[in-house]
Amino acid sequence: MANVASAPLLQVDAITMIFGGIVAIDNLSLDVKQGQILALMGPNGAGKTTTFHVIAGVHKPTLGCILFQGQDITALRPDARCRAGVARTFQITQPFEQLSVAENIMVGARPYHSSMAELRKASEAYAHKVGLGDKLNTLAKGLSTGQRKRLELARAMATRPKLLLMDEVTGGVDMKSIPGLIDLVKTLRADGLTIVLIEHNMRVINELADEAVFMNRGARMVSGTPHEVATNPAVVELYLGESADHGH
Amino acid sequence: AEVKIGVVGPLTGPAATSGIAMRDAYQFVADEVNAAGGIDLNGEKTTLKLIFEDSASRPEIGVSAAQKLLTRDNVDLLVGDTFASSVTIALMDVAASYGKFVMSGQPVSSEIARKVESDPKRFANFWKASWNSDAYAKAVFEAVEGLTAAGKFSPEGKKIAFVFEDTDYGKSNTEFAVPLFKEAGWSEVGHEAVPLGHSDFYPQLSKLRGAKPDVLVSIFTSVNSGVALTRQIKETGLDSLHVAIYYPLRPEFHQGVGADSEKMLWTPMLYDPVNNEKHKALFDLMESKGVAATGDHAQGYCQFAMLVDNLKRAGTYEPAKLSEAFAQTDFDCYTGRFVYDTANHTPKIGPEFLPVAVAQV
Amino acid sequence: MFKPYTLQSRLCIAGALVLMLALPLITSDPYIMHVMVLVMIFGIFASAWNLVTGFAGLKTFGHHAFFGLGAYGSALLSMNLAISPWITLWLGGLIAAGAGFFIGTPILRIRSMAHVAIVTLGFAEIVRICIANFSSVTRGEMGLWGIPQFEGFTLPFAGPITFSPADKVSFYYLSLVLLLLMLGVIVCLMRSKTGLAMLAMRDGEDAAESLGVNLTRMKLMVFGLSAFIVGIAGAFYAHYLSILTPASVVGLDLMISIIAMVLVGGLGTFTGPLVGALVLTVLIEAMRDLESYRMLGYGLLIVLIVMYLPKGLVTLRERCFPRPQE
Amino acid sequence: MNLAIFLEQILNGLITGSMYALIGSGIALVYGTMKVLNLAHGELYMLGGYFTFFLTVQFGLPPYISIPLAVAIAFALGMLIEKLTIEYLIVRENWAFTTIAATLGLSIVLQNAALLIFGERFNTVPYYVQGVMAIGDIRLPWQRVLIFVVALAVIGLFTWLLKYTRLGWSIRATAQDRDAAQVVGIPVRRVYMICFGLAAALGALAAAMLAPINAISPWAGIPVLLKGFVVVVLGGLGSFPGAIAAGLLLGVVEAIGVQLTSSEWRDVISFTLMIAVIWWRPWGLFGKK
Amino acid sequence: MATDSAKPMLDVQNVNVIYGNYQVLWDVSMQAHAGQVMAVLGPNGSGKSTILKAIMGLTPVRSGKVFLNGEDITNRPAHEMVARGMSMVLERRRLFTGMTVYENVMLGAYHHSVQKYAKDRLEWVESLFPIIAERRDQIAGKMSGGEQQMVAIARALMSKPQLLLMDEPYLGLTPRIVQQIADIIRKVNAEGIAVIFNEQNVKLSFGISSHGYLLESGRVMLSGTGDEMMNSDVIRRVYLGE
Ligand SMILES: Nc1ncnc2c1ncn2[C@@H]1O[C@H](COP(=O)(O)OP(=O)(O)OP(=O)(O)O)[C@@H](O)[C@H]1O
Ligand SMILES: Nc1ncnc2c1ncn2[C@@H]1O[C@H](COP(=O)(O)OP(=O)(O)OP(=O)(O)O)[C@@H](O)[C@H]1O
Ligand SMILES: CC(C)C[C@H](N)C(=O)O
Ligand SMILES: [Mg+2]
Ligand SMILES: [Mg+2]
Repeated sequence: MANVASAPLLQVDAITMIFGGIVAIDNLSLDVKQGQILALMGPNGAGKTTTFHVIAGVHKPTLGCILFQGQDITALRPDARCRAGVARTFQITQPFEQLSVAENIMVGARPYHSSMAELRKASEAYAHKVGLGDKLNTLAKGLSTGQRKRLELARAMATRPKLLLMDEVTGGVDMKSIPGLIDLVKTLRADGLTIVLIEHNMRVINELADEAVFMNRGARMVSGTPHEVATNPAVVELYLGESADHGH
Repeated sequence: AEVKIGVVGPLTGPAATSGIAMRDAYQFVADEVNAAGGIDLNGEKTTLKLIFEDSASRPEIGVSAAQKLLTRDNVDLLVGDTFASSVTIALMDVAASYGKFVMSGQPVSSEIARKVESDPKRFANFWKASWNSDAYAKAVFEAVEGLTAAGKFSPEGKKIAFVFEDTDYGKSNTEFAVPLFKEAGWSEVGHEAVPLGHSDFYPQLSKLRGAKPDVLVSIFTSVNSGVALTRQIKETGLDSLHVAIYYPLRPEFHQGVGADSEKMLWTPMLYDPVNNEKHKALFDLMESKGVAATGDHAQGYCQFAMLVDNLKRAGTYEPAKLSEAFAQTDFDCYTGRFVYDTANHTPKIGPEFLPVAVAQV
Repeated sequence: MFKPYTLQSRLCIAGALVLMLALPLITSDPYIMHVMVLVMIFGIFASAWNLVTGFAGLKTFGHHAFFGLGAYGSALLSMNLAISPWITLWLGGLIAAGAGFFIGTPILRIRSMAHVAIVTLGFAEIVRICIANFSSVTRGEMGLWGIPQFEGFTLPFAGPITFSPADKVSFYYLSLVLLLLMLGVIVCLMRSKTGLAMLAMRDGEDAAESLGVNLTRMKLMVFGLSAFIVGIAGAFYAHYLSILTPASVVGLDLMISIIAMVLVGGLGTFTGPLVGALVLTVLIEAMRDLESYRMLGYGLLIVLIVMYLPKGLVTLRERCFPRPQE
Repeated sequence: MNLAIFLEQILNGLITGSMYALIGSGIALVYGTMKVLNLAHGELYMLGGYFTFFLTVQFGLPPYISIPLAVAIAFALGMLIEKLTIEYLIVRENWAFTTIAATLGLSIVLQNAALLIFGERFNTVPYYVQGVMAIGDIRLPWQRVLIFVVALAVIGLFTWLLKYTRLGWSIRATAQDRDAAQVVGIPVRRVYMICFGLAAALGALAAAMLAPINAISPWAGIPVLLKGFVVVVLGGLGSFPGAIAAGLLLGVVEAIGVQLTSSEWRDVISFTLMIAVIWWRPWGLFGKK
Repeated sequence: MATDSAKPMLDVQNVNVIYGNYQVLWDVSMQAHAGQVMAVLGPNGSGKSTILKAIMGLTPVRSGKVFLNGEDITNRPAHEMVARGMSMVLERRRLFTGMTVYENVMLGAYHHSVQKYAKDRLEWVESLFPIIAERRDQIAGKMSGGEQQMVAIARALMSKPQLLLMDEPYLGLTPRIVQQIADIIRKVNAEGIAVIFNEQNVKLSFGISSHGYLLESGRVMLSGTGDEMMNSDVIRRVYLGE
């Protein structure tokens, strides 16, 4: 209501994605406003990750288009989208296994530093932020599950995006570190970053998200504040099961 | 005293059969000479010491080998390559810059002779021990003409086809033969180059059956291809006159084809211990020392014996003197008589020199 | 790879450099010089192959096509258009680079390693057959000879420098200069941000792309550059050996020995290809005395090195003096 | 070109193609399952040829005994080679390349060992079946028909084996994830050994069938390897039906290429075809994306 | 509840694991009894996955011993473990990504000693996870993260194990499925099967487990029953960061 004038940063306009016979996304539209944190929820196989793939350019949607900052980016390759300001993490982590943690992050931060020494320093700072400070020179193939998730986040952050897509970043991260990650995301938002996140951890969603969209079978089923979504009877039935308080 | 002779040839790789036979034949001659006390060089009784190096039929390996022989082993003269023309062309330059005498073995490429002619001063001390590639072409052409004249063969359409190995050897032979036949009013209806060692000729034969050549010339160094082609000609019932170049001189050929080689012509009839008494004598000679001689052995034997004879006559391995001796070579051996064409340092061919004979099975 | 050089590695590099520069003073035995020239030609070739395969992760088996194109290109230009070999050397590289872009395009779409290998191998076979078949220009398998030598010149202090088959020392220094030049290009590239992006592409194309690495541009660039370097090596080879045959410069044998060098030396390292080129070239020469057992021993050594030093000879040092984990 | 010749060329191509397919199938098996690009496959083929030659010609055994025997020896040899080399390499992290290097070294070793042991001569084996089949104008020796039949039968058998037997499942599972395969109880080391053995056996069988046509020498494996690779890639890696189809396709294209141009351009045609196919379908004709 | 507490089913004694020259586990010892559900807790990188892999035989043990039912199984190859009644859900799903869902699940009962259960078990896991029947012929690698996790768990259940090792079985699964899996663990546990699992969420862990171990930097910091653990300061400090 407030910012009618400002167009959304990201507009997902009626996309449909079909693999073989499987309809992974079914006519989904999303508007993500500048500075907003949107949570994408839904049961397994709902099409959340696929939505990310489509936004980031890994898959070209069967139908529909993606607008970023008012421009149609549907035809752009993933690398061009990254340069335009879209960064993402992978749910099934994809570190550069033969590179060290610091070097992994350096790949993301490349455009912003001219000297290698500066680049390295900046990257190390990101590693410290996500709690990988003691693993800087470890090859990424030796990272544990939780460490890989953190690396994904650090690498994406290092590209200094305008829009960050986080796919289950806290999955597998130990409980001790989750508050730190939540704070990190909050400071990112305070710096003006727009975020779309996929999470199964309600606590993280409740703390971070301004709005939640619940997907089922590729389509939007419920949306609203996280609380509204989490208390929706259909969501409880389909997603949360008996103990709606799971994760608190 | 001892004279060191470096020999570069293919001891590994697909041409190793010939390279190894050449090595054995050279060593055989050297042993013979040494057993007789050696030869007189520079006024001393001198024995021969052969040092063999592998070229694997590849120029850069051959050049390394020559380089090593010339500098490390400090050989007095060089023979190389014993088989591959391309290696010979490459090491001619190296050897020339060291001012040593060089002889090549079996390589036939006319490019070698051309190179000698292109810079006679530089290659004054290089001599070729085998004829040029055009020799076979002439032999084939004359044989076909001869048969026709004798009424044993009547080419109706005067059509000729070539199936040959896609190497210098196969190509240059074909290149020389085509104009000879064309001039005599023949037309070329098939020109099929196949990779080295190829053995499935059905597509080529099907095509040729459509073209109906009177004469089919096949040129391979790989016996494998020769055997396969000969057999498959029989199987598919192609009835052209088949003229084969080079490969039938390998014993494996006859083992492989058996009776399928009936009626075919082949050249060069370099070595035929069964029918040729001189060849038989050489075979027996080598057999007595446990070497089952093939055509490669025969060539190796005579080429090296010729070199030794020239050394003897020159009385030295000093390049200029030795070259003088080479220019005047008149050496009779089991395979023929070596007399040089001094313009291109190539031995002369013909019935009275080295015969490039054609035979019918 | 992106850390500053340590004192130790600086010393090693300086030592190796001094040794290479001084070698002809210690011995100018033409045979040793010749073998070293071959080592350096193959060293350049191997480093460039390592660039695409070890660093960029594009497993090509067809780089001998570029070697042959560089060699034939430079030789034919200098023979037919009477251009100085000093110039055609670079033109040969450019021809190869052009071909690199050409064959780089189809493999952009291919992600399977074996497919890239076979497509490039097929391309090299096509190049070889074409060179062999267009014999009116290339003289085919008969071999191209009569390739002009580099023109000599006079150096201020050293006096006249000439290039003929007997002047191995001048070829030695020339190839050393080329090697250092090409190696310098590769090292600078790999230690830069582009190099980092390239390694990222090797380890995961999707992730690299999501971090802004333009795969298309990167692949074409590295393919073209590597082809250029290999082309230069080929061109130098042509003027050095002054005989070319399709089988010897575009033959699979050549590619196989380069692959063996890189794998034995250490894939994805700077020194590996050089060490491999040195060791295998010298080894095959040193084993001449084994006569018919030579190739057997050579093959066996490759197998043993790979089995006991799976990351190549360059890891030998770490094997012997393990460093504590940081 | 008239229709009869055209048909005859297709027939020639099919038979050549079946040989390619048989050779390619061994490479496909090892690559498809172990992801090892076996550069020594040509030499396994070559050794298979020698085994056949010795058993058939030197010992005078009838082909129906000598061929299975040669194949069995090759199977054992393949397992031994795997046990001695690949087994150590494949558990290491950079195995994709070390195995290439090792098989490359092996191929040099085997070639030269064969040269030392068997000598450098070319050996041939007599046709296993005599006579020529004549249909109208077309004449084909029964030997070639036999090759065609054997190639199709063997590849059909292997397709079935991989898809439906326990061994097949375990081979495929091991290929995808070694740790996961172990966890479900697959003895991966043995699977690798069997796999390599089977590939060697396939190579030997190809050699045995082709020995009467392609002479056997220490270098017989080299040309075979290249064509085998092309077939494997064209057909989609690890896909047996793909290998058959690609082999046949390649054979036919080559034969028609020979008919239309001349033999010296034959390989250019087939490699261009291959590159075009891969450009168009990077995952091969029959492989999956 | 623990039967015959004198003889543990699984006995891990002073296990050390070293990767290259980085020591991951330091003298880790733990016991599990038949019918017990045991949780392995610890912050990221503390060695939870490593100890499970060491038990299964997927990671070489430098020193120390692992006994199963009194038998020394240290450094035995992993494939033998299936015959001994062990089964494992690997971390990060590790499916046969190029094979179909059906093939993946059936391979869980690959070993000849467990093949006889295959048919019954398949029906059972299909009833637990309907997606397995629905997507029988889909290539496993193309499923969503959570779907893959379900297949991985189903595969591990196929061999009717005595001892089930699960490395982060809940990763990426929706809360409802998590509860379902917790139910399954309870159910199989009631049949006398021991389960060792590794999960970040302590509450979830102790919802079903009787016993737990806390690892930190490769060392066992604490062990005890669920209640003891939940109330311990160490857990709060080290693990929950409270
Ligand atoms: N490449 C593909 N080919 C075929 N099917 C696919 C492919 N990618 C995804 N799917 C299917 O599309 C559906 C949506 O998958 P997606 O990964 O988007 O789910 P998700 O919401 O991220 O689930 P999860 O929470 O389990 O990660 C799933 O049923 C999946 O099997
Ligand atoms: N191959 C390897 N090389 C080097 N270090 C390794 C290797 N594998 C694991 N490590 C290190 O060992 C430590 C323990 O790893 P492990 O996977 O067991 O942790 P974890 O407790 O399962 O962590 P998570 O909760 O993140 O899954 C980590 O610090 C990791 O970096
Ligand atoms: C017939 C052979 C002796 C020819 C040899 N291959 C050459 O290069 O000339
Ligand atoms: Mg997902
Ligand atoms: Mg873990």
